[in-house]
Amino acid sequence: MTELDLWSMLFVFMLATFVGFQVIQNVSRLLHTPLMSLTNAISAIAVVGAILVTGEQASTTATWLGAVAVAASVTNIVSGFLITDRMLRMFRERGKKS
Amino acid sequence: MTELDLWSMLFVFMLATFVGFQVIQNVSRLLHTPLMSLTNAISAIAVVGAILVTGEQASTTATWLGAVAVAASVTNIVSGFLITDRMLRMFRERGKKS
Amino acid sequence: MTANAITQISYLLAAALFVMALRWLNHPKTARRGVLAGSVGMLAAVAGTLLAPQVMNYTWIAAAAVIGIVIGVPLSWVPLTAVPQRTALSHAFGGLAAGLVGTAKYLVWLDHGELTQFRTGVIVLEVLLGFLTFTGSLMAAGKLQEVIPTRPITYPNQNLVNLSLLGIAVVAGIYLVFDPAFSPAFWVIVVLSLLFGILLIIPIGGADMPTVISLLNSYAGLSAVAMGFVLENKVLITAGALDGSSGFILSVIMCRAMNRSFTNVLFGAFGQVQAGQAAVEAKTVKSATPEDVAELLQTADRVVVVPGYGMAVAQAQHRIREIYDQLTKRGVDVKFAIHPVAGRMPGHMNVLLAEAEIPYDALVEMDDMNPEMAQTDVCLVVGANDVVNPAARHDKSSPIYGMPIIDADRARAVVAIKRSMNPGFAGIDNELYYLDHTLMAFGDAKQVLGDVVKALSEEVAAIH
Amino acid sequence: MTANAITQISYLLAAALFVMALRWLNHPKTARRGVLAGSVGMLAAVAGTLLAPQVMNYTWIAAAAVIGIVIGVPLSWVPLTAVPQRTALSHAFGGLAAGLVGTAKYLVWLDHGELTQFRTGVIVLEVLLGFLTFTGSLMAAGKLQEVIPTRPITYPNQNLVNLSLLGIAVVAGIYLVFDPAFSPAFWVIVVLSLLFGILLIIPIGGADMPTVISLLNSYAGLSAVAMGFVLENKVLITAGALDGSSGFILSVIMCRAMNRSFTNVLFGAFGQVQAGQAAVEAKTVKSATPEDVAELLQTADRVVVVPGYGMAVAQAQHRIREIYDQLTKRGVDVKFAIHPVAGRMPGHMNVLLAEAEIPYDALVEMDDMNPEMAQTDVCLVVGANDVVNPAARHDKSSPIYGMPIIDADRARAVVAIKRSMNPGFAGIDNELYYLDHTLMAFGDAKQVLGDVVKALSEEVAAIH
Ligand SMILES: NC(=O)c1ccc[n+]([C@@H]2O[C@H](COP(=O)([O-])OP(=O)(O)OC[C@H]3O[C@@H](n4cnc5c(N)ncnc54)[C@H](OP(=O)(O)O)[C@@H]3O)[C@@H](O)[C@H]2O)c1
Ligand SMILES: NC(=O)c1ccc[n+]([C@@H]2O[C@H](COP(=O)([O-])OP(=O)(O)OC[C@H]3O[C@@H](n4cnc5c(N)ncnc54)[C@H](OP(=O)(O)O)[C@@H]3O)[C@@H](O)[C@H]2O)c1
Repeated sequence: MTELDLWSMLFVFMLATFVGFQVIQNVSRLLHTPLMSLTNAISAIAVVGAILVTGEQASTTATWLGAVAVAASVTNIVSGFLITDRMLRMFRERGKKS
Repeated sequence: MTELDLWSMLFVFMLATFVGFQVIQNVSRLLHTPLMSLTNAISAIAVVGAILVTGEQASTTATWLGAVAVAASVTNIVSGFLITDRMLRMFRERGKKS
Repeated sequence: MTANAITQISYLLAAALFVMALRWLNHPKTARRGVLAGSVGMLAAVAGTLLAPQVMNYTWIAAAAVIGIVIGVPLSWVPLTAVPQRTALSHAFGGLAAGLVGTAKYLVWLDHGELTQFRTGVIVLEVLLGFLTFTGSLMAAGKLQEVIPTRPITYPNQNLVNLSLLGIAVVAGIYLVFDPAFSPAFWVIVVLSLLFGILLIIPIGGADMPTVISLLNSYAGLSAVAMGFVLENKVLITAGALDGSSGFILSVIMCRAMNRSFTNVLFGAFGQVQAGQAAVEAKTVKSATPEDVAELLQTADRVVVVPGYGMAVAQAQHRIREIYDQLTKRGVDVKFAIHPVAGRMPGHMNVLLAEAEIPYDALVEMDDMNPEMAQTDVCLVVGANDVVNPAARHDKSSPIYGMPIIDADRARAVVAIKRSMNPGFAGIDNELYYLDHTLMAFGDAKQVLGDVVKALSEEVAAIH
Repeated sequence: MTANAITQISYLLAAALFVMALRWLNHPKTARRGVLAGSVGMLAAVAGTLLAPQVMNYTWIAAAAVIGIVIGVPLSWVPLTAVPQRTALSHAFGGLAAGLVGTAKYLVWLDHGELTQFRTGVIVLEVLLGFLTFTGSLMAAGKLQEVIPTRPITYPNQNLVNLSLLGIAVVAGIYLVFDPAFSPAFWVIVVLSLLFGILLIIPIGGADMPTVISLLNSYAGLSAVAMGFVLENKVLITAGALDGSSGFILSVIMCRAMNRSFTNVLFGAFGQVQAGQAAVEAKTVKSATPEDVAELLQTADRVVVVPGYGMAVAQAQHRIREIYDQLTKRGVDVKFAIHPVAGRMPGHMNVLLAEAEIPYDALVEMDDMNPEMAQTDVCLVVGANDVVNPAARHDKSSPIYGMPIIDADRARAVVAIKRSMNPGFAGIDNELYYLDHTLMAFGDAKQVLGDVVKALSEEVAAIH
């Protein structure tokens, strides 16, 4: 990989971490449990890597490992988003008063 | 420039913009004037480009243009940071009460 | 070129949508939009990847995806009490995926002789974090599900052993960077990180698992970041960093609210203290019947309910909802005081109460509620213990001294519902129960509250 | 390699420090640390760049830097009233730098035949934004310094002319992307953007300049971003993006607080309205002497001071400070209500009052102060007008209707200090001055307040 690209990746990492800290600190305390399951689903972005490895079919072992990784990630994606939404649907605002 | 690098630059831009919006929204209203002069000084980072162009000495014109750019940016850096600090030195907290 | 461009655009879009998803979680009103944004982003990223030129065969992918869906959908139906386990489990999956991809990449590049030092270095990181998270999270899930003994399993100079294992793995890693082709070193790392994940968790008490899974959450994020460096993929780095910071911040919040340090959580074998201190000296408490409680509640103007872990265990939130309705019908002002670490995971109480359809604007954070406690007629403590233990305010010798608490004791009258005089998570006695203006209603929270509701409704019946 | 690595690390460090610098501006306590972080970051970036292999000769750079310092240091001594001009001026420099670097790069790559389409495209953007910002900011500075007529200079179908000019520039740019070597198109762009910058600003009233410079601020940022794309330099992109978002947010805040739209600011030729409406119908006002004011103030328990642009013009902040001291000495509770757009730039009032060493925790934001207005004995309005105009609350026909204001009229008594009955920035009459409980103290704010101070201190003398 080009030297230059290492540095741009470090930049992305640094900035993304800043964004992460700021964004998470603003998450309502009410929603910390949904937050856990949502970040969970998001970090299942690992599926991207898994797909690439599986799709390349460089070697049988690689493909196998990749396929398992795909299955694992997809599980996280599906369950993560579904359960988060399920939890959030329960949060209702009171009509009036208080 | 490598195709890939264009995309990493777009990533950096996108993330930096997010950071910017969040960070600026948290700046105390008290300090909006200093904020203007500080961001001013920071955007004088253009000096980096100016230095590169001047230092390369690819052609006389380029060097000249670069030199002027360096002068302009350095002006911003110096005056920007100095005046911001001057303003901020004035903000004092009250001993006690209220 | 164009294919690649599309892929890259989809990644850019996905990253932006992930950030927005988390931003929208800052308020329940916009939260569901956040989930939508997140899933759209994920779809975009997946679609973009499938279009990438490297991907030549889809059958395996499709098959694996189907399996994933088949496992994933039911996993999203778990009862809310099982959410911590589910979270731990999915960290395990995440770690596994990272580890496997890293391994696959290592093998492929090894064949093709494309292992640069940089690549090897980041692969080592990815594999280490990935597999460590995998076994560690499995352990955590096991303890939370109580299929594994929840008490800390300790043995002489445990930390020494663990650290030396980690040390060996690191050495192997460094060696591998200088001689990437020496695959034995790689397998050593794999095995050690799997082992290390287990050994790291077993000495930690089951009740500390929430903090642990938050930490594992950030490890999972970091392993995704490492994968991003391996595959030079920026959306992986971004999403991983978001996940990493989230896990980190949550565990910090928990530690702070329990006023304990990371090291204490990770190496303190805290659960033992619990076991140790469970003995309680005999002091006198006033106990009350559900009828007394009902009586007390409906004569009050302001009632504050403090839910705790016990409410979760008893699944008593729906009874609480009924009481809330009964009292508000009578014009009593009912609020809920939520402690940041009430229950066993951050936001635990909020989700349960929301499940019982209690409006979220009746849920008040500790810091906003405490000032109003003195003007409260009745504070109803439902299965909460440590989070209302006044010792945290004044008793320097107490293990929870300094932990911020809900000042239940400052209310005019306190009603505490629990099954016994047993201590809570921290394993210490709670003087709140012995105060003159405190009534204890012993029994399972669901049971007791059910009787209270009955008493209240009979009241109504009587009136008409 | 190593040299490049050092450069890259310095850039990474610089970017992180810039973010921290802005974060620390979230509280006056940490703000100065922010400046430190920013300057250290800048030093790191500069040092790193000087080490970069491309940089072969230092004499020119050194010479230029010296010149920059020689101009920059004095520029930082300007009186606070001139801060807007200075800001505009430095945007001009920033834009100039971006434009020149873009031009230089174009020429160099043209010689070496290294002009890719992408490079040309981003250079066009950089040059366009850069030079536009350059002349535009110069105009703005000129209007603020009043060396250029501040009234909007308009001529028939002006916007049409401007837009068509911009159109030509864009067309030229697009053409250039397809035929990068066709330099005439490049020069057309340069000239047009310089011209466009001027034409864009002259039709805008001087009083709108603060909003304009904030917008130019974000243009300057964007031009730095474009430069970053040209030079493939990520710290440029980051810093530029930070600057861009800051400028954008500030102008949005201003527009919202003035409750006007961008288009209205940019194409509304607002200043004219001002000229048009300056005529005031004759209603009766109660006027008061400084002595009356002094009397009123010291009999009060709670006094709220509402400073406005007039205080800045009169430089009356030090007198206000003396009154603040006198009254607090007497145990009167004195607060300052700060409107987000009081004065002529965001935070204008805060800086001036801070200059007079008034503690910043006595400065209260509009939204926090309004609820307390009804319990206020005396509201002292010093050279503020639009920001206390009740018409904004109820008079749908008023141009400022809907603009959030400080409810000075709700105080038990109001004292307004201004020189005449002339309107303020918005050019409209202010019914506040005609209320029964409003006293007008006519004259230059510094003058009047000086007399009030005298009266107050004589009081003290009299007592002893
Ligand atoms: N929220 C988090 O993220 C988190 C993470 C890690 C640790 N923690 C810790 O967990 C604790 C939370 O405090 P807490 O007050 O919510 O809970 P707690 O201190 O653990 O006390 C729970 C109480 O509920 C009672 N209980 C259990 N089952 C019950 C049932 N079926 N019916 C009625 N009562 C029942 C228990 O008393 P009986 O046995 O007598 O019924 C126990 O005293 C804190 O110490 C916190 O540090 C929290
Ligand atoms: N802050 C920003 O960022 C910003 C940006 C753009 C526009 N604006 C606009 O500026 C206005 C600010 O409102 P404002 O109430 O602060 O100011 P204003 O509405 O412009 O009124 C200023 C008043 O001060 C008086 N004055 C001028 N010189 C004086 C002196 N030497 N001594 C005493 N009084 C003097 C003037 O009356 P006399 O002539 O009778 O003395 C005038 O009525 C708003 O309309 C806002 O929208 C603000």
